[in-house]
Amino acid sequence: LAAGAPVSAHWVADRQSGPLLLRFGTEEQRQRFLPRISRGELAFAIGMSEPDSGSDLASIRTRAEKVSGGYKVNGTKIWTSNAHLSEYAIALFRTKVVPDKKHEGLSQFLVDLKSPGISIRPIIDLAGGHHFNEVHFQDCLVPDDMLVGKDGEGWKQVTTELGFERSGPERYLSSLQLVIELIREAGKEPGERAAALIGHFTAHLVTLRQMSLSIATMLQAGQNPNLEAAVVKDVGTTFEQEIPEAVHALTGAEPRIGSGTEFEKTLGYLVQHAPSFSLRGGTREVLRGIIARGLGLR
Amino acid sequence: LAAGAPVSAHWVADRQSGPLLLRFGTEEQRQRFLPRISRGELAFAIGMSEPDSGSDLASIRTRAEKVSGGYKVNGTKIWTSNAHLSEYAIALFRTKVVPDKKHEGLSQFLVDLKSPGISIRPIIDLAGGHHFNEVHFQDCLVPDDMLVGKDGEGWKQVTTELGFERSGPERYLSSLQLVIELIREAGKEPGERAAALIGHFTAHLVTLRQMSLSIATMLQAGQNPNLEAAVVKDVGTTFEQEIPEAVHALTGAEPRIGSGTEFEKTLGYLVQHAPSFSLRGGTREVLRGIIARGLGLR
Amino acid sequence: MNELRTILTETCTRLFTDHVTTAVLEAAEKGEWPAALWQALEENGLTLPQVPEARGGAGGSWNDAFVVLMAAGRFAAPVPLAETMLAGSILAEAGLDAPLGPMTVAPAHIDEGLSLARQGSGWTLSGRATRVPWGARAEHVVVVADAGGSPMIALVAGGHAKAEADGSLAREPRDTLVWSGAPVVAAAPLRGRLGPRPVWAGGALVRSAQMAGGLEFLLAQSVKYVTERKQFGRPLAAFQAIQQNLALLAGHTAAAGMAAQQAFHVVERTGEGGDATFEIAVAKVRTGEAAGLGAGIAHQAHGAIGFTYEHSLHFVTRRLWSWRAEFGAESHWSVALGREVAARGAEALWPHMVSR
Amino acid sequence: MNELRTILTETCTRLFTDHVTTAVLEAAEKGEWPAALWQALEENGLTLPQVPEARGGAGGSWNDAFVVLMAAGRFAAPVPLAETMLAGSILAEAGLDAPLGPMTVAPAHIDEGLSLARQGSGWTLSGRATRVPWGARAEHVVVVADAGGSPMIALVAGGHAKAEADGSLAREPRDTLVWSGAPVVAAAPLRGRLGPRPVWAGGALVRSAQMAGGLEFLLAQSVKYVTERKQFGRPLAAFQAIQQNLALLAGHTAAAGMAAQQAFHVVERTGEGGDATFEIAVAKVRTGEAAGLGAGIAHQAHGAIGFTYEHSLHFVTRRLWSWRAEFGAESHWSVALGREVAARGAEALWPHMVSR
Repeated sequence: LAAGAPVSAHWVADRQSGPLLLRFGTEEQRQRFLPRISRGELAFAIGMSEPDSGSDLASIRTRAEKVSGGYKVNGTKIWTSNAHLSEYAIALFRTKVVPDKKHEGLSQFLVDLKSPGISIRPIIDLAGGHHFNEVHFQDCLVPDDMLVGKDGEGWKQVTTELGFERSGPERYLSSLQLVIELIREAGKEPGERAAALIGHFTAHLVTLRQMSLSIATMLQAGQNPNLEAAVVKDVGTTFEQEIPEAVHALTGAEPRIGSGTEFEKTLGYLVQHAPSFSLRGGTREVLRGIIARGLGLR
Repeated sequence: LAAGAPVSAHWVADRQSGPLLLRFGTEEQRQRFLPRISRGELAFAIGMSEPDSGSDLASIRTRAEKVSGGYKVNGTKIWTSNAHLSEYAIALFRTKVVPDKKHEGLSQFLVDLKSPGISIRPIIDLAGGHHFNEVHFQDCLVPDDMLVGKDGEGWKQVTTELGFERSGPERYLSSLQLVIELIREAGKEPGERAAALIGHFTAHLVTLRQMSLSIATMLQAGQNPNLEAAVVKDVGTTFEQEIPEAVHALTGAEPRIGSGTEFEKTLGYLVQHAPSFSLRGGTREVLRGIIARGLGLR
Repeated sequence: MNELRTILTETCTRLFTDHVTTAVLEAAEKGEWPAALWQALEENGLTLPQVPEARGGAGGSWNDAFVVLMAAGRFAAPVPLAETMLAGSILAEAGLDAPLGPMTVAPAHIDEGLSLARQGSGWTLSGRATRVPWGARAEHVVVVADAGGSPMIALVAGGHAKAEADGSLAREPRDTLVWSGAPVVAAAPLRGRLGPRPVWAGGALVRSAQMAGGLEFLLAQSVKYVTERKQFGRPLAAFQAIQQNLALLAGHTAAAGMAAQQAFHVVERTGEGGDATFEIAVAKVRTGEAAGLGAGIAHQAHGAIGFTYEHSLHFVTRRLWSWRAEFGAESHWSVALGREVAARGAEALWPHMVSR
Repeated sequence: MNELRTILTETCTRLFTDHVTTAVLEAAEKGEWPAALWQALEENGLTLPQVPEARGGAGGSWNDAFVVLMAAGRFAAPVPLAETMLAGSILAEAGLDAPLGPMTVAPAHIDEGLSLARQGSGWTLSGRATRVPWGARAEHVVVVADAGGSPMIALVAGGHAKAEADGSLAREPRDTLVWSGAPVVAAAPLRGRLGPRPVWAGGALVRSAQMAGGLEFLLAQSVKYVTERKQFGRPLAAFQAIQQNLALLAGHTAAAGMAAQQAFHVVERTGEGGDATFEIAVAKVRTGEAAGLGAGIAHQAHGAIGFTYEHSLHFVTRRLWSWRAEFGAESHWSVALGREVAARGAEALWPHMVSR
């Protein structure tokens, strides 16, 4: 995390591709992609959401129809992060329609974004940034060797991915820069009011970091801490979204773009991006639903 | 409101009896009760809830069966405020069972609590106080002239009552004493941290008072501001429940009983009673449900 | 709300519906002046509703001003309507006539100062003011400035200041203006119902109305969205969590509207020498808090779609985030309010509230 | 959590289930000492788990102490278990032996002081300490006291102080003790891993574990209640609003447990001269916040029934409200933590977090 610069927005950062391929990829896929991923040369766009899916990620309508040598893809993905900057995407398509069982018949693919039949349209966010895209597939052929894992097991694979997505440190890092700027602003000998807020933030950050580490430990031990990861994500997102509000309440600083101090600009960046924090990896309602299920309430 | 003393807990304060009788009472009932009510000599216990009803106030099972000269009542009311101190109760009974229409067939009665067939059992609250009771009716005869309004129209009458209940100033007065103690504690020249909190509280209190006044104006104009009253109650209760938490966060004071400063004792009283604030006149979920319906969401 | 006010609301709604389209909002963010919108506002006498007719206004009340500003906030109208109203009032209270055309006020920061110097029978203005709303675009600027130890109100024509362009989160102009002996059109000693700091207090007042209006938009827009949008096979509105959140938003919206309305009401009621600072502080604190929480709820209800530039939600939420910080954020006004309340003493809290 | 710790948790759960019944809790509030509970704790070596065997303890680790205190918090065990553990540790760290029986620590307030005076080869204790947990009931009190400018640890037997009974919100004893030249059993210079203020920091530490346990109870109890209780024709658990609230409670519970566990872990890892104040501050702040919010959510989920004395919820919630205020509330520790972080500088925040 480069100090002094607002962190860049990654809704669905590409921390998934490596673990995914390690876990579900063919030997050939690993050899082809992992070295470039680990050198940081290759990033993947992530294509999960569709225009009408919202939080209901399994309601996927983009079809991948089995044809000779591969799959013929038709449909539209939205919120595809960095598709305009990436060579490949990891995408979830419907390979089989199973009536009333939307979680079945989905499969994961690696997609070469330069393939014929793909068109990419930018989505500009409210702050004027371009991180996301709508990706349209028309009779796009994806070769057989780009299927990841098993045909029809896509949902199971994806929920594992979401586990990673939900526990990662970007859960609390996006707003860390504002806390740092606040400390700088408050100076070495802050008043009681500023000190109390800095202490509050620190207590939460330290605890979130420990919670993330414990999920990582569980993952490394081969466990599948989906519930725990959802808890960490919910706690982290809720905290993160409180940060700009609490900082404003303390300082009354104006959130700025373009001009102003680093503090004001970081506040401006985060105020505008905070609404997106709870969208990455599932909305707050969906996450809390997962937790409630884990508690036995549903 | 006597300054210096914690306000007493009235979940369902008796501000309902007067307006209710004015609106729905017979001429005879008004002449019999209103003078004593207005002189403050007569208070009514309120008997709405039943052991299994919770927030679902209409799920009433206590039966009032029409017999010669009156109604024979059997069943149990719970959370009956001050039944041990009151001469009469206002109670909602089921006079007719209409399958699948729980809101129909309910009627309101005035009940002489010294009637044969009534037994009263105290409910001690978590702070050790006794404000509520379980009232058991066994073949208790309530005379015809104690029916309030029309047989079967009880639910409609009660929701009007709840409108009053939801908009009254006790919505924000219960915690006012703690704000006053906080101001005393902070002194005439408070630090920035205390001043900010006092200002925040003041802004909310002033606004809530205006909102309550506007409901009162609507009521006086003969309107039925049920939705607006639910909004005021929800805003008021949410604010009120935040007060002890915010005061503790600022001062770190220990909530006390029996010993300690007025400030600590008021905090102790309110910390223990705050959970009950959102129960009076409907839980938070129920209130927000009413608001959501008013918004057209359900 | 009486009948006249209902009519005024309807007039505003119609006007803004016609003139504040998404295209107009997007163009304004690129620096284009919505001339048709401004012209319509002036033609309908909506730019100076509460300024006496004798001073160039519409001769209405501050309660009318509240209605117009609520509507302007609801539509995120990209013009200095609030600033013009405020400028006109400050002039009128000081006994000066208000000109036509868009105006603004300065300094917008409590710790900045300007000064007047005598030149012949008139005055010249010098000093630097940052973050002046629509500073470079306004045809006149009304300033509070020091004239040898006495505060005065002065009117200067636009174009006499060196302007550096700057902007708000909502990409509205917030320019730095530097005057060096600029000619003053008219000047008079500071007085009037907005008290000793009319730009600061009046700025907080008008922003509270705009925020209350913005919140009404958020609520209406969120209700509309969740009613239309389906997820997991049913409308979002059917989810209890969504319902509960929007009920909370409705509460903040109602509270913000009440707080702002009351402040305007007391300003109207208060004659010269009166003081509505208490209610203005209440309004700025309460609407500012509601704005922050409300924007969060509205964005949460809208999910990803509300995060796109294409969706119009952000035209309002970005303004709310700016407005709450301008002319004193909650942190400023709550400390001031808390100190005032504390100085009066614990026992005076309730009596004072009831006496207002 | 490793296997040994799972066994320890199970032992504690069994013991507390047997001995901390509603009748025991109610009797304790009336002043009755739960002798059987205390005896069972001592017999199982649970009163001094982390004190070395050579000093009279069970020879386990602070991680074990955490497990025992979590369980005690979960059951609202009405005995000075946390205080005894802390007292034993403070003695052991200073090189003194821990006696059997319930102990407590003093002074419990950071701004109170006690003093030691020489008498022959020994010492006598004088001074006044308020709000001492179980002050009149403890068989020994471990104090930090000033001996002519040097801080010392001293052990005094119960009964040598003039005691005024006082209590907490949970009706646990919080007595005022006044010593006037009371005989000291043993004394040694203050030292050890709990730093220069072992009662204050150690008190915050043990309370954080108790609160984390209390939150676990609230979560389990709330889940149980909403699953069993029906309203509007379906279990409360079926309402999305209830689900969302309990999910939030689960988050606070997990965070509190993690924060407290980490503090004990660092205290264990830290040898003498080390400093776990940073983690203790984090734990007290995080668990205290969670306690306040968690108690609110649990009471909301329980509705009216949770407000009755008959229901056991309040045995835990009243303790949580007291514990968060004792040995420094969030306001105290967050200011201390914030000042420490600020003094280290903005750029050091993350490196410092990662280095711990």
